[in-house]
Amino acid sequence: MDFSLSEEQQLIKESVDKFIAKDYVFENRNKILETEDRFSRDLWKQYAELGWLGMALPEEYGGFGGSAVENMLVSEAFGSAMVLEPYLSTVVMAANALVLAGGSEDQKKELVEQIIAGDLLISVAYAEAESGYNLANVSVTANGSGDSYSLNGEKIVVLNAPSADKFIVSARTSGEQSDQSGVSLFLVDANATGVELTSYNTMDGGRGANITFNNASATLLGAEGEGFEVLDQVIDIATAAICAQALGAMNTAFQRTLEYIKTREQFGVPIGTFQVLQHRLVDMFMAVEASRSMVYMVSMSLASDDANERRAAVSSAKAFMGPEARKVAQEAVQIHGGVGMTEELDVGHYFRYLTLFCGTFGSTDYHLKRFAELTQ
Amino acid sequence: MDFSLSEEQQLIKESVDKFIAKDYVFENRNKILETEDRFSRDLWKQYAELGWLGMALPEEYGGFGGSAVENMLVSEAFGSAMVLEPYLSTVVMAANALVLAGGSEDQKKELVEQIIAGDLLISVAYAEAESGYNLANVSVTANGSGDSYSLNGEKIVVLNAPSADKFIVSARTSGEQSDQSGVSLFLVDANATGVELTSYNTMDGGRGANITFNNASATLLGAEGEGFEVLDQVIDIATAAICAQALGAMNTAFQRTLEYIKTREQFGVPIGTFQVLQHRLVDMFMAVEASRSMVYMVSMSLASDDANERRAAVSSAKAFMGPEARKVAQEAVQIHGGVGMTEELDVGHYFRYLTLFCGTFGSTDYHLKRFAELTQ
Amino acid sequence: MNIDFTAEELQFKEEVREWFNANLPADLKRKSELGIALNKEETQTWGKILNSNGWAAINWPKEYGGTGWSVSQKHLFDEVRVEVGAPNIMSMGVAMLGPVLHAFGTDEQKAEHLPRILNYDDWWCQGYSEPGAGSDLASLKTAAKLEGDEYVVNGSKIWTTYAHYADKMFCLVRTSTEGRKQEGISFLLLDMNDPGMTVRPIVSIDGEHHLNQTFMDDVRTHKSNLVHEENKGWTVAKYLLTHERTGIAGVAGSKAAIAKLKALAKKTIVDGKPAIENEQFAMKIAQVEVDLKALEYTNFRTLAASATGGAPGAESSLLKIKGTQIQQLLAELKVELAGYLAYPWGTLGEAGPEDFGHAVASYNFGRASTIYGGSTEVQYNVMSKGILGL
Amino acid sequence: MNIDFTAEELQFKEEVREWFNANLPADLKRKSELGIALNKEETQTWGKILNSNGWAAINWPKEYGGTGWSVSQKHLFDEVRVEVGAPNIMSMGVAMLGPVLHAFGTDEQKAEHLPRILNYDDWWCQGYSEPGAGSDLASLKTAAKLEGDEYVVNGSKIWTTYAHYADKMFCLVRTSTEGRKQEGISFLLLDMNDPGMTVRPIVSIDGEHHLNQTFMDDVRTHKSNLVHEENKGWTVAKYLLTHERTGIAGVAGSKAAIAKLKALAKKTIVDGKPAIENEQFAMKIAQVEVDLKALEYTNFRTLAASATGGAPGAESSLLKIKGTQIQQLLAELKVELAGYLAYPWGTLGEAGPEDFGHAVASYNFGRASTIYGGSTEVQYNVMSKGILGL
Repeated sequence: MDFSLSEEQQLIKESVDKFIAKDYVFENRNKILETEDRFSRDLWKQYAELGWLGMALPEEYGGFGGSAVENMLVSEAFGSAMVLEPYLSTVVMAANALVLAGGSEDQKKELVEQIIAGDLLISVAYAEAESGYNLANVSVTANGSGDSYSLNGEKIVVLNAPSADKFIVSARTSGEQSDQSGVSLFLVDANATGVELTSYNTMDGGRGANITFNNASATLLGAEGEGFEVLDQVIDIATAAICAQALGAMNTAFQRTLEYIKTREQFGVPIGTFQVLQHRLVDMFMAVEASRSMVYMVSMSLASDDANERRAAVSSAKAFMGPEARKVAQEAVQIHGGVGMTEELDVGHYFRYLTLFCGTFGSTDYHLKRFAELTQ
Repeated sequence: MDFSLSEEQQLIKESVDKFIAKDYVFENRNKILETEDRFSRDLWKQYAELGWLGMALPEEYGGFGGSAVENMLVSEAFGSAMVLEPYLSTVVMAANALVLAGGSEDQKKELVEQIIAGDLLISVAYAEAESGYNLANVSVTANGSGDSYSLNGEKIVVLNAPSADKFIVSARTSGEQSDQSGVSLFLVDANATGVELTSYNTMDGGRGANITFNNASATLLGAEGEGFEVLDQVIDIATAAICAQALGAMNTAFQRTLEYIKTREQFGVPIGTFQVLQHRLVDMFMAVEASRSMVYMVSMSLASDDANERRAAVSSAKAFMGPEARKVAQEAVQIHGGVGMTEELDVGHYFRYLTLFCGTFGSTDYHLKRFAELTQ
Repeated sequence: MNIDFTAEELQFKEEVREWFNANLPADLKRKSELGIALNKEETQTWGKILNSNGWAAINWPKEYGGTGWSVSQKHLFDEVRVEVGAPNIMSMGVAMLGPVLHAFGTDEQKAEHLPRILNYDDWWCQGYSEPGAGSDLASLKTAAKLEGDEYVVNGSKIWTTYAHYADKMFCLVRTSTEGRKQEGISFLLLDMNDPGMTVRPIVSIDGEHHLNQTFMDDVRTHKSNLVHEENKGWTVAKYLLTHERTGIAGVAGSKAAIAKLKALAKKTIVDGKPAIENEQFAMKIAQVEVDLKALEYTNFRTLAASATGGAPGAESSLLKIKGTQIQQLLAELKVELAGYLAYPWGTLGEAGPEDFGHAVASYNFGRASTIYGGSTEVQYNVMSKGILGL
Repeated sequence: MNIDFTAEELQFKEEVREWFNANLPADLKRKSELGIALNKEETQTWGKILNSNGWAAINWPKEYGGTGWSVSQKHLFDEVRVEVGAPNIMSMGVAMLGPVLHAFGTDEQKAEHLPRILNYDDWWCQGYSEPGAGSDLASLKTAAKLEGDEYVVNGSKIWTTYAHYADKMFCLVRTSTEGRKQEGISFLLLDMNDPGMTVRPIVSIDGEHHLNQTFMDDVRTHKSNLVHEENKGWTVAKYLLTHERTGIAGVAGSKAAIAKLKALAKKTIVDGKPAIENEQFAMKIAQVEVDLKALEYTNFRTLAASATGGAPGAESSLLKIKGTQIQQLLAELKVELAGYLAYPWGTLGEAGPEDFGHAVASYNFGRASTIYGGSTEVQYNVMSKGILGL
């Protein structure tokens, strides 16, 4: 049991934290929001050059072989400033999907190397209109064999899809709609015939799309029908990452609120002198600290060989943090009062960011139930 | 929609409230607790003479034909002082069971008249070790026909059983263990052969027993196999009554706590000057007021001809009040601190009384689910 | 005690329902049901339709064009209104200025303003809050100085809802700095077209423009636009707080929202079955429904008491606290039901079922309900002092 | 960062488990698992068994007869202890007086008391609280006046746990009324057999006798029983608060309680099926389990920090707040599971399964955990000031 960071990890943390504090201030983020991509390709290139994109990816794929802890450090810092670049979509999700899927090493290696270099953006398309959070509930179909498959159906809310060069798509090659076996993963070019995007802005400032596949040409990733375990692990890794992001966002929202009540005066005194607000700030603080504990726990647990142990750890973290994140978000707005309700202050943006966290990769109830089933 | 009391009801309320305030103070109650019965037969006689026992029973059975509202007024007052006499068991439950069950009018009339006169105590035995709160889950069996049945099996936690002259017992005459049809109600003499009590004190100061029936001789009440609807309605009426009792107890616990924080000093000031405690007292106040609304609602709804409407009203009240009662009970102890933890102060007794309320006639979850099923 | 409505009341309810069904435009109904605020033109259209039937201001006394309805009638009207999906248009003129003028206005003020309020000819906004004042309303700084027959107003108001729609503003201004801060406040009527009035939009966290900051720079208004006496504006403002607020608990709206949520949970398929069959979700809905029932009957009790002369006073704090809590919970449950469809922003119905198109925006903007009109924290303080004597 | 224990640590854990299994008397195990406090004789029996193995005081330094274990070892010991159902005997001597004497005691005091504490020869009780003082500990009034070589003590202490078992009492007394109220307090050792000492039992809401009020009426004690300097008792009392309190979060106990609750919910049939199959109930257990995991890792983090020199300080408030919250919730769930078997009172196992025989009493007495040792409210104040700077 060891909670200390290695020297390398400490350095990474310092460099990411410093970048965020200096270059990713709220005003700069607002400028990025006005661009069409709603993220900065320049910054993306910079992250690649700093080595952040490959940090937690295996060395044999061109990464630096770090663990989930490195990923946690970057994610927490990115969450603390609501970083817009597609780190979660492309690095945490797509690159890990490529690494974990069996299949052609050369193809995968090339793609992962391009991702690490900042030259390739891939989004993972897994959610469907009626799937809920069950990754095995897949109605998009794939027909074909060998090098030639074609996809039909619709995926919803694919994050960063409008900027992606490729998609990794879960599709059914056999079995019933909710069977775990028979789910396969495919690589699809964004500009392939039969791929159509309905794009939109997302509440957290990003971009997303629903994607329909109409006989779209696709390449199988890994073994046919065995995509579920890979996808499940990828989403678990991604869930741990958004827990770290949420921790960063919660902490910023908490700190802003603490500063606010120390300076804001009403009835002639700083509102931080009101005992009720003091205790509520203590609650926010405890929510952040307990969430930090869960983020450490889940990051360390991702390495487990036992898939059920990993699942239980991930679900416990997400189930715990959902209500805590919502509480911190709601309290930050409430305690800020009117100004907390405006676009002008960052607090409202953290509120939206944390609201989305609650429903991503499984709601609180979904994960609580998954945890209960795994631990009963 | 009318929330006012009739003139008669107002008089009843005043007389019961006055009696409670004057004669049922905590010290007097403690003396009653030291007797073997743990209730006062003298006071019981007095209630009968004041007409309180027959107040809400039909005139054709010797009652005064009042509604559930009269029952509510008495129950709230009784709850406010945790009255020990078996009003709930004998009047609310047993007398209503006799009235509502079909069958021989003469027999029923005689028994109800004796109850109203304060000369007969009956307890209803319905819960079983594995029944949970499902009144149809009955494993006690009754064999026989006409005037001659014999009971076998065990009932648990029959309140006031050690002092009862008779029992009304739910038993299965046909069907599977959880079938609603096939449940019948029986009248059994407390001293009949084959009736054995394991008696104990109960947490709220009363007495109770588990009862085993070993070929115990029993008289059928109403039609064979049709006891469920009667029992269901009786328990609904009783649930409304304990909601009113709990309201009385909650209100007293709240008032005690309010008085306490106004007078108790710490750090040189009354603790009622601490904003956190002020807001918590507001929460307790709101819990009491909202519960009062539910008690009014459910008391008025008992008259409904639609059994499902009645059930939904009862379940909504009980589901709502469980958590509110627990909150008020826990807060009263917490805010009183050390003295709240002692037998010496009444607050701890209200805590225990309200703790039992939560699990009587159905837990919060049980009633919430029943409500949801009835209203979806 | 009796839980039922009389036959006459039920007959009244039926008539209201029929009128709504005959007169409610379909496009307004749709917007209302999706929780989208009407724009200015839509609001005025609907207001005039209501006014044509004498229903523009159900809470006003009959002599001023109100309905003179009983508490039960108002309750039933509100219930039908939400049941049929009619918009709840928030007219500051009807809700706030009207009662003030009834109590404090001169005959000229009444004659000039009341008919135009009723017919939605004038859009009024409320100039109370100021930057930095928050819940401490009385610390306001906007100053009005009498020069000849005119007040000259300088300062700034914030959170002025729909100031960009407004023709006029009623506001609290400081006319004296002597005595307690509550003592030098006056209640003044301004014209938004007056020279020196400017409006800066404030976008809320639902991404929409409801709120504004309003700047007054040497704005001149005739002294006849003073309501009540100079330096007695605080009395006017406080009057409104203790004035009957039938709707503060929002019971009818929340009942309708629960019904819609249940219907939506029945038709929304989540992983192979309707969401309502998810026990955890169903129990959460049931819990809110039960909480709402408690609020509904508390509201009845308060209305019954006020009908027999008791002023609601601090009890209305309870109604606001619990009412807004329930509204916020319901909005939260709808977002939970939306799942990933919480992501698409400002794309009504393009990315998924129309029902979810505005769910998150409503949830976000709904956070304001526990902040404005006396924050939840202030309501607790009010009850602690006013009811518990702490 | 690494979540695993080392092989040596796991080996240690196995050895502890083996020792417990070989040395824990069955009757004590049963009482412990039902949540029933041991009586005096049982406590001393078990304490002497632990002491025979050098485990009477795992937190004491090795030089005074402690174990010298690492934080991980202490954690694992505690985990095994609850896993095997060994009682957690609360010795005020071991937990409170020992650390005080280590830091402030004279050589004579250490030699006289420490071995007898370790071997459970002396039962110590704590005389801190006084009637009317509550969380405001420093307002204590019990006075000690030096007359010759003896202090003469007059006053009363309350909530003295097991004073009726105790041989001795360490207490805070007022030796001066000058200066701030914290400044005139001294830390004194008394003998319960001293003339003038009387004990009044206080029955708690679990129906049992744990607590007492103790009266001191001209009780005389030699001045050598003063610990630290006169009027410096507050320093001694505060030292204990910031002293490492491994067990304050109660993680091991709550983990065991969850395991037992799950097992019980599996074997308890409610309306035709095991209670664990009731989704609402299963989710409540899962929620507590998840909350406890967060607490467990927060506790680890605090221990890790304190092992590398950081004092837990105000963070221990967090551990106490959350730890007691979870304990109370678990007790509450057990009562819920008991259903009607919450009624029988003091009838262990006569009215139903033995598991439920003490459930409600435990729940009731467990309410004290958020009151004593610094109430939850006080912990919030401590964090607000000490961590947030408010």
